[in-house]
Amino acid sequence: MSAQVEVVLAERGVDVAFEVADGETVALLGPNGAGKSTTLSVLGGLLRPDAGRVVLDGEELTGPGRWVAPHARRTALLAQDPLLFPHLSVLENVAFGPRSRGSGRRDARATAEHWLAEVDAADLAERRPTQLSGGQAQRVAVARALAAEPRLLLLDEPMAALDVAVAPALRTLLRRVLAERTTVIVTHHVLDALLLADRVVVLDGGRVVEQGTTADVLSRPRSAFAARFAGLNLVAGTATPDGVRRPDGLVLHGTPGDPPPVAGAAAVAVFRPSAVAVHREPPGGSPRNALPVVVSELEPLGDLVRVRAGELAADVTVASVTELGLAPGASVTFVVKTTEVDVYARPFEHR
Amino acid sequence: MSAQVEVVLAERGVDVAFEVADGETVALLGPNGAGKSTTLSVLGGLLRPDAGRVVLDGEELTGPGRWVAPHARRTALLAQDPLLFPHLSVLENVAFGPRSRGSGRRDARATAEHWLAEVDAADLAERRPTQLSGGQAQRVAVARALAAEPRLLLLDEPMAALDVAVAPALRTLLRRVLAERTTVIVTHHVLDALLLADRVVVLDGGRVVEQGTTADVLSRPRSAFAARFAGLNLVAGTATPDGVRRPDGLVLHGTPGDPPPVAGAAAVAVFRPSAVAVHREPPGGSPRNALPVVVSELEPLGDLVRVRAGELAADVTVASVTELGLAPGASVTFVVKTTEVDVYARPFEHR
Amino acid sequence: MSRARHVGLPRWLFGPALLAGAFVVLPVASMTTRIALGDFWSLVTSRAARSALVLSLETSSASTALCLLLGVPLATVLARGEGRWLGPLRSLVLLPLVLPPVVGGIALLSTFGRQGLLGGELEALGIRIAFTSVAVVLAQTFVSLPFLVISLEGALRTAGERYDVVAASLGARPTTVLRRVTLPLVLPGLASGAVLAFARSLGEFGATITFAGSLEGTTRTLPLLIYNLRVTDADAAVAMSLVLVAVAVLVIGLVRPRGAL
Amino acid sequence: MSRARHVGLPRWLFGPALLAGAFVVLPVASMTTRIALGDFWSLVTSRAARSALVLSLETSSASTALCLLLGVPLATVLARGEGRWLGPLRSLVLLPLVLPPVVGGIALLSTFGRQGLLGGELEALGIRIAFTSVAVVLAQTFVSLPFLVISLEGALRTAGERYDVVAASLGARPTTVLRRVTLPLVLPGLASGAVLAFARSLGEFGATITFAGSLEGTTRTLPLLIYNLRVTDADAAVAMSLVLVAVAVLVIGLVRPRGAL
Amino acid sequence: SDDSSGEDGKDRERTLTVFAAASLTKTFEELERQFEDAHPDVDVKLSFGGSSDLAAQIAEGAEADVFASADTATMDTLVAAQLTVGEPAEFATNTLMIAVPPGNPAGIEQLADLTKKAVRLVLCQPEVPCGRAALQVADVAALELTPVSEEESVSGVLTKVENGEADAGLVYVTDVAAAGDDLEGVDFPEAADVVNHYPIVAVQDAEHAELARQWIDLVLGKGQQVLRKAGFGAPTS
Ligand SMILES: Nc1ncnc2c1ncn2[C@@H]1O[C@H](COP(=O)(O)OP(=O)(O)OP(=O)(O)O)[C@@H](O)[C@H]1O
Ligand SMILES: Nc1ncnc2c1ncn2[C@@H]1O[C@H](COP(=O)(O)OP(=O)(O)OP(=O)(O)O)[C@@H](O)[C@H]1O
Ligand SMILES: [Mg+2]
Ligand SMILES: [Mg+2]
Repeated sequence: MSAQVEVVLAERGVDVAFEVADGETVALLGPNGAGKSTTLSVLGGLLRPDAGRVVLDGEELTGPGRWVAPHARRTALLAQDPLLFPHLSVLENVAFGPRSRGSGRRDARATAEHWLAEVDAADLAERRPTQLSGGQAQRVAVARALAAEPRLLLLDEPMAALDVAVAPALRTLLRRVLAERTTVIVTHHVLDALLLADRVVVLDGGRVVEQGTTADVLSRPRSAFAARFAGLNLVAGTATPDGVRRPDGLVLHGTPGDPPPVAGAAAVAVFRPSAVAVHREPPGGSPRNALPVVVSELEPLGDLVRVRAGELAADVTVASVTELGLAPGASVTFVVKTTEVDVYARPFEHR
Repeated sequence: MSAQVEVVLAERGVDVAFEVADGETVALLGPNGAGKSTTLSVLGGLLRPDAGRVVLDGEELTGPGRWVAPHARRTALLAQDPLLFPHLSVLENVAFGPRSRGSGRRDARATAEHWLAEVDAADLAERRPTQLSGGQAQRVAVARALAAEPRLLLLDEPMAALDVAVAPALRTLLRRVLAERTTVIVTHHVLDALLLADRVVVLDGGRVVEQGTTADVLSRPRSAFAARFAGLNLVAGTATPDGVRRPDGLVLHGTPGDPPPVAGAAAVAVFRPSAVAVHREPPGGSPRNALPVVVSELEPLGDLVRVRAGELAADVTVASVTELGLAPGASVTFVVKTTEVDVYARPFEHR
Repeated sequence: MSRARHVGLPRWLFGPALLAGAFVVLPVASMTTRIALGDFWSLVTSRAARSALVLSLETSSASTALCLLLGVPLATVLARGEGRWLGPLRSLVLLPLVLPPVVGGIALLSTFGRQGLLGGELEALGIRIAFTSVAVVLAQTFVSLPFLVISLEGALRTAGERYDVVAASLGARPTTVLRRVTLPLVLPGLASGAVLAFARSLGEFGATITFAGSLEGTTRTLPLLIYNLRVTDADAAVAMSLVLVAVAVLVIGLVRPRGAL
Repeated sequence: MSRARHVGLPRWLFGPALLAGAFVVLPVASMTTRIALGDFWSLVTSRAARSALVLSLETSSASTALCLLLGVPLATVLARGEGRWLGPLRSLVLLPLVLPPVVGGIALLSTFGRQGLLGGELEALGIRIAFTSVAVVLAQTFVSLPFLVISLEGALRTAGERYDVVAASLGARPTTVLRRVTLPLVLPGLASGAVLAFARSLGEFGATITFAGSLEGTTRTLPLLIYNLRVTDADAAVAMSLVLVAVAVLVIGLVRPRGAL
Repeated sequence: SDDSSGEDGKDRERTLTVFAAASLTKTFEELERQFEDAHPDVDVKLSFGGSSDLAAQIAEGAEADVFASADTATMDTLVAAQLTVGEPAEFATNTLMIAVPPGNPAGIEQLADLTKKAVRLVLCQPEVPCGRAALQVADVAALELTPVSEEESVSGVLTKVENGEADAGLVYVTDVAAAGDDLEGVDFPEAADVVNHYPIVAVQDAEHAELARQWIDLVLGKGQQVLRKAGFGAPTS
């Protein structure tokens, strides 16, 4: 089931268009309020856009003068709020989709039991939703969406509220299930995008600012949000023959990536925090990039410490932190080798 | 404001007791349904326990024959569901706490504006809650709880639904704010616990299974959940003179930690995934620990790959993965040096 | 659940609440002090009383059923439907509430009566409504319908559409949504509405006597009997009213589901 | 918002909904065809009509206010309070609904009348209630109170206590919770209830004539005037009923807040 | 009842409150005009209703100056309760008549026609004066009347006949006269045997005993003409 999506909703400042190929899982990324949930609602037929169209496998579901009711779309939406039916038991909640699609009572029950077991909630089957904890409710909601066996599955932050033990298991389950399904998934976690999505679409301020295969976007992000999301540093500016010039004049030297930037056009320089060395004084001589910054935050990161300075980050050892006397407010220089910096043309402008 | 907490709620299988020192931030950790939210509800006076007591700064709030109404407790609870008042604007929502505590209209407004700015939601002030995205609502709910200026602040997953750009900022804010406040916070993210909490209390199945300073618990966990949460490997069994014997008979050799285990008593062996080497065949000779396992999952982890085998994990390079032909289902041996394994006595039994 | 949330009510609230309770209960109680218990039993068990009681229960049940049959769709359309014509319709549904019941009876006569709007058609079909028990049911339905519709519509609005939307997105067609989600969720409101309609039907007098007349066994319901008795024997009327009240409280107490109303 | 969610209603629902609408509207419409428009204006603008209309509006407004004053606390206690005595109280509040209004009037007389329960005390205080405009208001309040209480209680139950709990945990004392959270959230239900109470008061006849009598300018409200006219001039009675209906629809249309009811 | 009155009543210092049976509505309204013309400072207030309802209201303390009843039985209860001043005086009589819809579709010509199976007859319930009178007439004529409905008041009977819902009803002559073109009346001889007497009396505690007396005088004197025109019979005693 391939899908074409175009959504214009003036009131929410959303104007988005993208495609989903047959069997593909697309992750919608973006800051809070970017329009991710809005887009899913339009896909599911719960919101009528001002303009645009939704075409699923050639069939127009939403469009000028065309409107297919939600129940007739064979999409299933797991919304951000679990919204389990309070008057039905957990099992009946999960069986609701199969029943509605015409399954017999016994079949629906079997399907529901299967999916409940999959999300590790089989023992909750007879409870009422009010008797569930937040994470338990979230899991049941996931089971309910999966049990509906839709043509297009829409998942809005399915992993929110899950504990560290359940989250990997559910991720594994989703990975298995989504492999065969056409899915659009919203997430704020890089691991979910990496493991579940074939492609990502990055929204910001209601516009698509970047899209591509997951590996491409997360390793070579061209938008500030995607870089942040991937845990990479990103410096935006205009392309010079061998690097990127920031608006403040500072030039970051790097190696041109694909597509190669055209000098003078918008471009971004991307590098990993682990490639950044931290110095108290700007080092002289060698052809390296030196960025004067003020430390804003220190975050433990396993065996390392992530030193944040505004939008930029450097990963250093605990020993270096003590040695350099790093603390929020300290003025230091971030140094990165030219070979570690990739420079890309910026295809999308953040309008 | 110090707090003593004892909660017994038979219906939910919860029986929990812990203390919070003056100005301290305690993180409640535990799997879904462990009783975290339940405990917060009892602290906030929204739930009356079957037995137990809540004492805040010497004043009994809940106890046999004693009941202080929620509004008179000066606690503020940010629940798992934002539940913004739908009939009030965002600003009025945040000003609700100050107004209720007797502030004038103007003062309350100023306080509300301050906290809205702190959570980066100043531009949402005039909206209705129904016009917010999930993450925006969550931020406003955080501002509302903080604006109430409680003696004891209760936060249930305050960082859920936040995007990667806002989450660090809010974490920084909370860190600053919580430094002066007595707080109990529930979280499923290790970073929140590490950065915000002085101490952690780990719940599982309605019981306290472990507690201690954040550094202690996360570096030397004694419960399976805490180990998982900290990203560490944990093997439970009975103590031998120089290690831990698993129920299946396999012995893991290690160095005794503090408190040292008594031979024959319950003990745990803990080691980092990065200390684990992966071999296709069990290596002979040297005095190392070798655990035969079946790979269940591979997860990218920055430059490394985390190889999961059931409860255990090993971090290896991408090159090794290719070289060893690792894939889910492969039988391999996890090898870890004795010096990397810490053995602790297990103070709490998972009842 | 006994350990439910405890927000607590303002203390002063109990003052006016008690006053309100007293204002309703006191008159009924003080009325009872007027009658002698001796006559009470013979009165209440008389043939006329029994036949009126049975008729009242039968017709009220029938009219409640009819109210549900007509009112549930109407309330749903009013609460969930779209269209400019819904506003006026909503006001019009209130008509039977304001109309003095006797005038309501006249209105029914001018529609279903022999010379009424539909009278000719009905006559041709051999259907005679006036002076029959059917007329009683119609009169009761006419005055009771707004109660059901308004209670239910209010409940539907308060409940909102969130769960309906979820159900639809899981593939439930509108009828399924209505049957399995919308209505179960507003069960308390539906029950309140049905109880209100039943109570109003049980007490109905004006429209009934105007449209259906008053004949023992056929159209003389309990309120009509009470009115009959009032002229000659006020105490007897009061005694019968108490029977009416007792029956209502009993039926309502038995029928209403937990937590509803 | 025009782009609201569209779940869609089952098509067949419109059948019975339409039937229900017709069942209410048709009789009233067919009644109107009976009266000549010429007499209508002179009738409607007569002194008696105007004085009755003014009295009706005044007393109905007063009784709606009284219903709110007494009914809001009672409904809140019934919906949120705890205690075994609430069940019976809830049933008792329905009494005025089942009681034929005339009997309600008798009950009021036996409490507030000269020979009533409180008659002596009131007399001693120099207060005479029966057969004054105050009696009209009391009679209307007695019959209308259940409407407000039941609608509001239903709305309170449907809305639930979640937001009350949040407010309390933010430090709001019970009175503040009630004023700033509970009641604003059930505004649609409260408005429905008030409108129902007003409509019922406006149409009230039986209890009024029994407890307050029928004296022009003092106690003869529009329904009582209609009753009077019916003896001498049936068409005039119908014409006045239409005035009553028009007034009710108008007032309700103007008063009711958006989306409410 | 001195606190409020119609706009016309603003400059009238005294109020006379008259409680009268519903069947007297038209005639007493005419007499009100006459009385107020004669007494410019007096505002007459009329309250109509079922005789027994009005009597009950007076017993409960309603402030009436004069009470005019449609039957003697009701009046007797008031007298027995010592709420009246002096002896009630009879001021009118009334007899029954068969009321039929315009055109008399069922072709009723005499009392016996009412017993025909096809005729839908409505009566007042036996508990009220017109119902009692109907039973007496039936007794006199030795007929058994089987109504399809026993109405609570005359107006109930009138409504059903006017609407054509019923083919005939037994009501008072004056009611048929008042209904104008909406009804037709059919006389029958047996009616003369059952006469309804209308007594009037001043009520104790009357605020305006003098005015009350003047009203009663008007009804017994000049007012007789108005009553006669409306179809009432002359008093028998
Ligand atoms: N019902 C509504 N009416 C008007 N505006 C709305 C409504 N819901 C959301 N918005 C606005 O529309 C924009 C897009 O919201 P949306 O819910 O799609 O964001 P999102 O990308 O899902 O964010 P999050 O990550 O916080 O869930 C936001 O600016 C939001 O404030
Ligand atoms: N209202 C309720 N009635 C009965 N049982 C409940 C209720 N709410 C929760 N429970 C049960 O009580 C236990 C503790 O629930 P609680 O909400 O405290 O868990 P939690 O630790 O907050 O979990 P999560 O991480 O999923 O939010 C769970 O087993 C849950 O199913
Ligand atoms: Mg969202
Ligand atoms: Mg929880």
